[in-house]
Amino acid sequence: MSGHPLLAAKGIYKSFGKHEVLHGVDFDLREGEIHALIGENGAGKSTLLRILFGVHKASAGTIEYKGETVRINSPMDAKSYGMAMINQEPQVFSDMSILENIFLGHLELTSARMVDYKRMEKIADGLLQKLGLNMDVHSKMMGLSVAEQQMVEIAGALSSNASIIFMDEPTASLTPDEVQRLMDLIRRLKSEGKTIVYISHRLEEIKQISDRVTVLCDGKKVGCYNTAEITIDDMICSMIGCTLGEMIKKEETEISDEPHFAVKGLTSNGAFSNVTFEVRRGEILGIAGLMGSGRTEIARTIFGVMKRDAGTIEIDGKPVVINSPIDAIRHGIALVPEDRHGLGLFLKKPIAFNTTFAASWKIKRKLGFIDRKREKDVTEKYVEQLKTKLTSIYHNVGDLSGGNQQKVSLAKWLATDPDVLILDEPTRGIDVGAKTEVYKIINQLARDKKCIILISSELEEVLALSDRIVVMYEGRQTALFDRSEINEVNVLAAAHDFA
Amino acid sequence: MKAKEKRLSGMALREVGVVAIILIIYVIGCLIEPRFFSFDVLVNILLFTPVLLLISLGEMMEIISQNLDVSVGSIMGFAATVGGAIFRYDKSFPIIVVFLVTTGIGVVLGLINGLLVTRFKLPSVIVTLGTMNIYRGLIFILMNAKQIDNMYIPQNLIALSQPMKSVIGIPYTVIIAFAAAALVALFLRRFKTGREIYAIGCNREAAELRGINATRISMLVFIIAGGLSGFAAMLFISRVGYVNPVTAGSGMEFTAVAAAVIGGTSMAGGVGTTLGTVLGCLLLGVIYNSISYIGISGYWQDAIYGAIIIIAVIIEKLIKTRLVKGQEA
Amino acid sequence: MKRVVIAFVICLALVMSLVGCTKAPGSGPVESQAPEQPSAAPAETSAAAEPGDAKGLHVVYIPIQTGNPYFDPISQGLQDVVEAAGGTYEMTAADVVDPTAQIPLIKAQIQKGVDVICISPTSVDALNDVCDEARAAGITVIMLNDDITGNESHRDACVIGTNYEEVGYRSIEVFKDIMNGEGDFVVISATTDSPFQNRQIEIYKEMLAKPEYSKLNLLEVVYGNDEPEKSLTEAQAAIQKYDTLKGLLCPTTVAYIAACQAVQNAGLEGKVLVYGTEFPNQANEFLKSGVSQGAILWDTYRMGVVAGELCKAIVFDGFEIKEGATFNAGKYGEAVISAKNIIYGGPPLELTADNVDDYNF
Amino acid sequence: MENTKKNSVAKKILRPELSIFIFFIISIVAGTLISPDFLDLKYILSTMPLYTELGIIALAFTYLMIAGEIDLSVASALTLVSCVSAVLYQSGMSMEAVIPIGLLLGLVLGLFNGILVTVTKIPSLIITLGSMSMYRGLAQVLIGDGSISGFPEWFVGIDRMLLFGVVPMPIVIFVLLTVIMEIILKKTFFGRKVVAVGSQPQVAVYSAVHVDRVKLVLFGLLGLSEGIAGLMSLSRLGLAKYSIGVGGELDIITMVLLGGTAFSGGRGSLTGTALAFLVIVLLKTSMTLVNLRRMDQLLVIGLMLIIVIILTDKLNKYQDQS
Repeated sequence: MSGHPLLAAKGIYKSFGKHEVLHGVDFDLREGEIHALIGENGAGKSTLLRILFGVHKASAGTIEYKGETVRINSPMDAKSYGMAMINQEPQVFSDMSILENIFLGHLELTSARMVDYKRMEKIADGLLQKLGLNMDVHSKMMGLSVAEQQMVEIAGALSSNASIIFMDEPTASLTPDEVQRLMDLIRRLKSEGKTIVYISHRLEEIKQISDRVTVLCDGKKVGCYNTAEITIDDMICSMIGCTLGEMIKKEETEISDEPHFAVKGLTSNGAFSNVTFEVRRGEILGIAGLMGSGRTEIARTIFGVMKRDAGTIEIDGKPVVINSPIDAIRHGIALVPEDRHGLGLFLKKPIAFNTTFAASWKIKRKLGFIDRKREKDVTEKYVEQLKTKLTSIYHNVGDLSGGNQQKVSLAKWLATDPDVLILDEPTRGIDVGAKTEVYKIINQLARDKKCIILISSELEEVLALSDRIVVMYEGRQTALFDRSEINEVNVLAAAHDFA
Repeated sequence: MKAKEKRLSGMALREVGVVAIILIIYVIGCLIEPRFFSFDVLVNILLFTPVLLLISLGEMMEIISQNLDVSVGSIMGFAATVGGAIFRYDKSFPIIVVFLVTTGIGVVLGLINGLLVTRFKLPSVIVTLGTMNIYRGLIFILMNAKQIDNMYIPQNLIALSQPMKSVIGIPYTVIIAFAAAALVALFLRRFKTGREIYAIGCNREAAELRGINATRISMLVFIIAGGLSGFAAMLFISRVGYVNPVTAGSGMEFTAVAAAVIGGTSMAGGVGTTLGTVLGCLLLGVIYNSISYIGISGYWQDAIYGAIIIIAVIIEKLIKTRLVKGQEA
Repeated sequence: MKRVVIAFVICLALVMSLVGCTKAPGSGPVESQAPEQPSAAPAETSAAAEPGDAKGLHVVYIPIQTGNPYFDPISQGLQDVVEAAGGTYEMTAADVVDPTAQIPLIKAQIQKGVDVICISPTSVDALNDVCDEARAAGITVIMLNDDITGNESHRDACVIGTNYEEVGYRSIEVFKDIMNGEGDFVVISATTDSPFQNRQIEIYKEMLAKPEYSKLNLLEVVYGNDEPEKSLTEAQAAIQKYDTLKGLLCPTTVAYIAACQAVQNAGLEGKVLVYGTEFPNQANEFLKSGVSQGAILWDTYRMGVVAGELCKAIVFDGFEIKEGATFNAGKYGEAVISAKNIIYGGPPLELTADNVDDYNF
Repeated sequence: MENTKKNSVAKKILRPELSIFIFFIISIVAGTLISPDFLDLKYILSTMPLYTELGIIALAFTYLMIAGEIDLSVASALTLVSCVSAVLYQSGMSMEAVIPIGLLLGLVLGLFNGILVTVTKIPSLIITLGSMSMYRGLAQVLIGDGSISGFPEWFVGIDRMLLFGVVPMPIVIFVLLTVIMEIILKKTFFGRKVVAVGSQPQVAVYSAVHVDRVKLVLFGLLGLSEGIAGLMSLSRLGLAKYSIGVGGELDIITMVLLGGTAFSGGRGSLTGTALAFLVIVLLKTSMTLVNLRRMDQLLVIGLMLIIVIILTDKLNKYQDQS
C-alpha cells in the first residue's frame, strides 16, 4: 500500500450563509478499505461527502488525491477521479427508463458514438441480479418504491465502475434482507479492490463491515478508529460527546387518564394503513420506525396535508373531519414539519412574518389589516419563551442558525395555541446545544398539558422522551409499547419487524 | 413486465390520439367537401409543415430541457430577411451558401439566448421575450424595414417548395424538413447528448450529480433551436416567395409551442418525442387546410388553435395522472 | 460597488441605444427619385424652395404600418417634393396594425407643431378625436391612400392613388379580355370587412350583370385575410375544388402573389389565369413567366408627389381646399379637387409583361 | 453592530425597485436630450391614457406574478371584453347595463384561466398561451375585422374627462388603484398570503393557506382589471376592433418585470410596477416625438428589460444575504 492515502481532505471548512457546519475537518481514505463515517444528523457527514464529490465547494481546506492536491469543483471532476456517489434520497429521472437511470452520466457508446442499449442491458441485468432485483429495465422509473429506487441508484454507481464509492445512508430505506444483500455486495466490492465510504446510523452494520470509522460531532472530527478496536457504545459516546445521559432527561409530568386525542384505523393508501393510538394530555407519544416506514405520512395525514382514505381522528372522543391544515388548526392540532426549509419556514421572510403567519387571527385587525404592535408582541413572547438568539425579529429567518430556525418553526406552531402538537424530527440538523434546549422545550410543553406526538429517526430521543411508543414498519403499526416495555431491543425488533 | 405495457400504452396513447384526431378532422373534411379527398390536398397539407416543423423541433428540445424559447419566430424572421437581402444584392448567389448563412445567423442568435439564460440564471421565457423584441428590432435597423420583393428571389429556391418541380411529386422542402426530423429523432434517442437533454429536463439536480454538464447541454439546445429556425428561414422564403420583415415568422413561436405540446411534449420537461411533434404539425396543417376547403371564415383559426392547445395539455394531464395511479396500484 | 458599476453600464447602454436609434430616423437619407425640379413650378414655389426661406414646411407621413413596402414609394414621393422645397419631411409608423397605435404618433406631431400630417388611416373611425385635436392646433390633416369614409369632416383633404372605382371597372374589363370573355373564375379578397375590397367586388358583380359578361361566371369569393399562408391555402383550395376554374381575380396584392404561386404549384401556368392588383417588383417574375397575364395598380410614387405638392400649396400660398379648385401637381400638371375634397393621384397603372420593367417599386 | 447598521441602511437604498428608478431618471434625461418638445407635463399627461389600460392590468398582474403565476391572455381578454360589450350595445342593450356585464365577463375570463391552472396544475404559462389566442380569436369571430362604434356621448372619451383640468380620468383611476393595491399587499394579511404562496407554496400549504383559492382570487382580480381596461379602451377610442392591443401582454409583462417583481414569485411591489409604467410611457413618448420607428423602440425596451432583470436579480440576492 502506497504511503499516500488514496483520497484525503485537509482542514475542510464549510458554511451555509451565516452558520458554519464544518470546522476544519480532516479525513483520509486508504485504497481498498471500507471507511465508515458516523455522527448524528447535522454532524456534517453528508456535507463532507458532498464536498469530496464536488457538489458543494469547501469554504477552506484542500483535497488530495494520491498525495497531490486536486481541485474538485463539480461531480464531473469527481467522476474523473473515479468517484461515484449514492445519495441519501435517491436522485432519479422518473420519466426515463430504469436502464437509463442506471447509466445516465456514463452511457455506454458503440464504436459509432451511439448509445449502446444492447450492451447496457447486459450489464444492467448482471448488476440487478447481483442486487437480487428482478425488474424490467425498460419500464419507467416512475412508480418504483423508494427502496427499489435506492437499489437502482446503487446499480448506477456500480455500473460506472468507479474505484471510490460514497454511500450516504444507502440502507436507510431498505428492508433487512435487502440490507443483508447490500452488505454482501459491499464485501464483494472490497474484494474487487474498490474503496468505499459508508454513512449509516445503523452502528451494528458499521461494526459488521467497516475497516475504519471516522466520527464527526458538530462539524468537528472526534477521531478515526479501527473498527475492530471500538465498541458500539464508544461510537455512540464519541458521536454525541458522551452527553446522552444528561442531554435527554424525561421530566415526569402528571398525565390525565382519559385520552384527549386519538386516531383509529387511520389509513392513507400507498403510505400506511390501520394505525391506531391515543394521546393523553401531558403525554409524549413517540413514533419510531425506519425511513419510509410511514412515520411522517401519519403526521401529514393527521394534519390534513395527505389524503385520509380510512379511519377516524377523534378529539375528546368525538370524531373530527380534517381535510386541510386549516381544519387541523381549528381543532387545535399543529404539525412542526421535518423539513424546515422546504415545509416549515419562509426562509427569505422576516422572523416576525414567520412566527405569526399560521396564527393570523392574533395579528389581524378589521379588514384584515395587520397590527404591527401585536405582531411584535406575539413574536417577542415566543422569542422569550424559547430563548431564540437573534439580532432583530425583522431579519430573515434564513440568516439564523439551524437551531434558532427550528425554534422559530416551533414558535410558529405554538403561536396557534395547539392542544395536540406533532413534532416531526424536531432535532434534525441542529447542534447538540440546541438539541438539549429543544428537549427542555418538549418537556415544558408536556408539563403545559399538551398532547405531544414525537416523530424521530434518532432512537435515543424517542426512547428517552416518550411515555409510550408506536413503532411502524413498511406502513404497518408493528407495536405500541408502554413506558415499562420501552427499551432499545424491543423497539428495534419491532422497527425491523423481527419477532 | 406490466410496467412495460403501461409505458407503451402511456407513450403510444398520446401519438395514437393525435393520429386519431388528424384522421377524424380529415374524414370530416372529406365528407363536407369531397374534393378534400385527393393527393394534391395531402401535398398541400404537407406543404404547410416544413417551416413550422423545423421550428417546432427546436422548441420541443427547449421544452424537454425545461426551457421555453419565444424568440424563435424573430430569429427566423431575422435570418429570412438577411437571406433575402443577399439575394436582392445578387440573385445568382449560391443557395447552399445562403442556407449556411441563415443557419449560422440562427446559431448565433440562439447562442446569445443561451448565454443570457445560463450566465445570468434567468428564466428562459423572460430572456427570450426580451430578445424576441430585440431581434425584431435589429431586422429593421439592419434592413431599414424594406420588403424583399418576389423578383429578387431565385426561381430555383422557390422551386424547392413546388410539387411540380419535384421528381416524386412531393416538394423538396417537405422532404428536407422530414429528413431533419429524422435526424433530430436519431439524435435524441441514440446519442449521449440527446439522452442528457431529457435527463436535465427530468431532474436537473440529479443530472448534475451524475456529472452531466447541465449548463453546457441547455446552451447547446438554445443553439440547436436557433440553428433550426435559421435553416427554416430559407424554406420560408422558398414557400412565400418574398420576405416582409414585419410578418416573417411573427407569431410562429406560439404555433411552434402548440405543435410541440399537442404532440405530447410535457411542459414539466423531460418528456417529448419527435414523432409527436411531427404529428402535432400535421394536425395543425390539416386544420389549417380544412378550414379553407370547408369554407369556414379564417376568423375562426386563432380561436380553434387556442382551444386545441388547452385541450391538448389537459388530455396530456389526464393520461399522466391515469398512468401514475395505474402504477401505484 | 459592483452594483454601482452595473447601474452605470445600464445608463450607458440605454443612452447609446437611444442615440443609436435616433441616428436612423424615418426612412433615412434616400437619394431623390424626382430628377428635375418641374420648370412649370410657379415662381413663389421655387422661391420658397430657396433654403433659409423654408418658412417651416414641416410634413409628417404616418403610413399604416412599418415594413409594408406599399407605402415606401408614397413616402418617397412626398419626401422628394417636400425636401426639394426646402421643407423637412419625416415618416413614422406603428409596428402593429392596431387602430390605437396611430393615435400617440399623431399626438406627438401635434406636440411638435408640424404644418401638415399625412395619414394612411388604419381605421375609419378611431382617429376622429385626435384629428380634430390636430386641426384645432392649426395643422392640416390629409388622408393619404385611404379615406376615413363617413368621417370626412374630421380631415381637410384626402389624396388617393387613383379613382378606385375606375380600377374596379378596368380590372374586370381587362380580366374579361384575358379570359376571352368566358369561363369560371374565383375572386380572392383580403377580409370580409375591408371597404376597398368590398367596393371592388361590388363593381365586378355590377359589370358581370351586363350581357357581354354573361359567359363570365364568378364561382365564389374567398378571403385570405391578407396573410400569405392563408391566401395561398385559399387559392390552392379554389384550384382543387373547381375543375372548370379558368381564372383567379385578386383585388389585393397578397392574394395576387399567392394565386400565382398556387397556379405554379399545381403546374397550371396558362390554364388558370391570374389578374389582380400588384406591385411591379412583386408581379415581375409572374408576368414574364406567363403565370399571370396582367396586373393593375396606381402610381403610388405619383400619389406621394401630388400629396407633397398639395402640402406645398397649402403652406406656402395658403391654397384653400374646396371642390373644383385646382393646384399645381409639379411634373404631373394640374390636380383637381373633386367631391368630398378627394384628390385622385392619377390614372390606374396597368402592368403587363412588356411594361413591368419600366417601374421599380 | 456598526457594520450591520450600515448594512440595513444600504438595504433600504438598494431595494429591487432601485433599478427601475434609475431608469426613471434616465428616461427623463434621455427624453429631454433627444427632443426639445418633450418636457411638457400637460403633453405627457395627455399621452398617458393611451397606455393606462395596460398599466391597470399590469397592477393586478403584479399580484399574480408575486404569487408565482403568469397570464399571457391579458391583452386578448381586454380586447374580447371591449368587443363583446360593443356587440351587446349594438344589439340594443343600454350602456348602463353593458358596463357591469363587461366587468363580469372580464372576471369570468380571468377565472377560466385560474380554474384550469389550479385544477389541472398545468403551468399557467401554457394554459394562458392557449387562451391568449382563443380570446382574441373569439373577438375576431365576433366582429370580423370590422369595427363597431357609435356609443353614447357620456360614455365616450374617458381620457378627455379631466381632474383639476389637467389630469385625465384614467390616470386618476390608475393612481388610486396603485395606492389601494399597494396598501393591501403590504399592510393586510391577504397581501402576506399572496407573497407566501409565491415564495414557498409548500410552506404556505403547511401554514394553513388555501393556495389554490388565493391563486383563483388573483386570477379573478386580474380578470376584473381586464374588464375595467376593456371598457376604458372602448370609452377612450369610441370603437371596438379585434386587433386592439395586439401584443399588449408583452408590454404588461415588461412593466411588471421592470418594476422589480421576481418572475419566480414571492417578491414584488406595485410602486415598482407604477414606476415602470411611467418609464415606459416616458420612453415611448420621447421616442415617438423624434419619430423613432416602433421597431427601434422595441429594441430599446427589450434591451432595458434584460438589463433591469439582471440588475433586479442582483439586488434581490443582495437583499437576501445580509
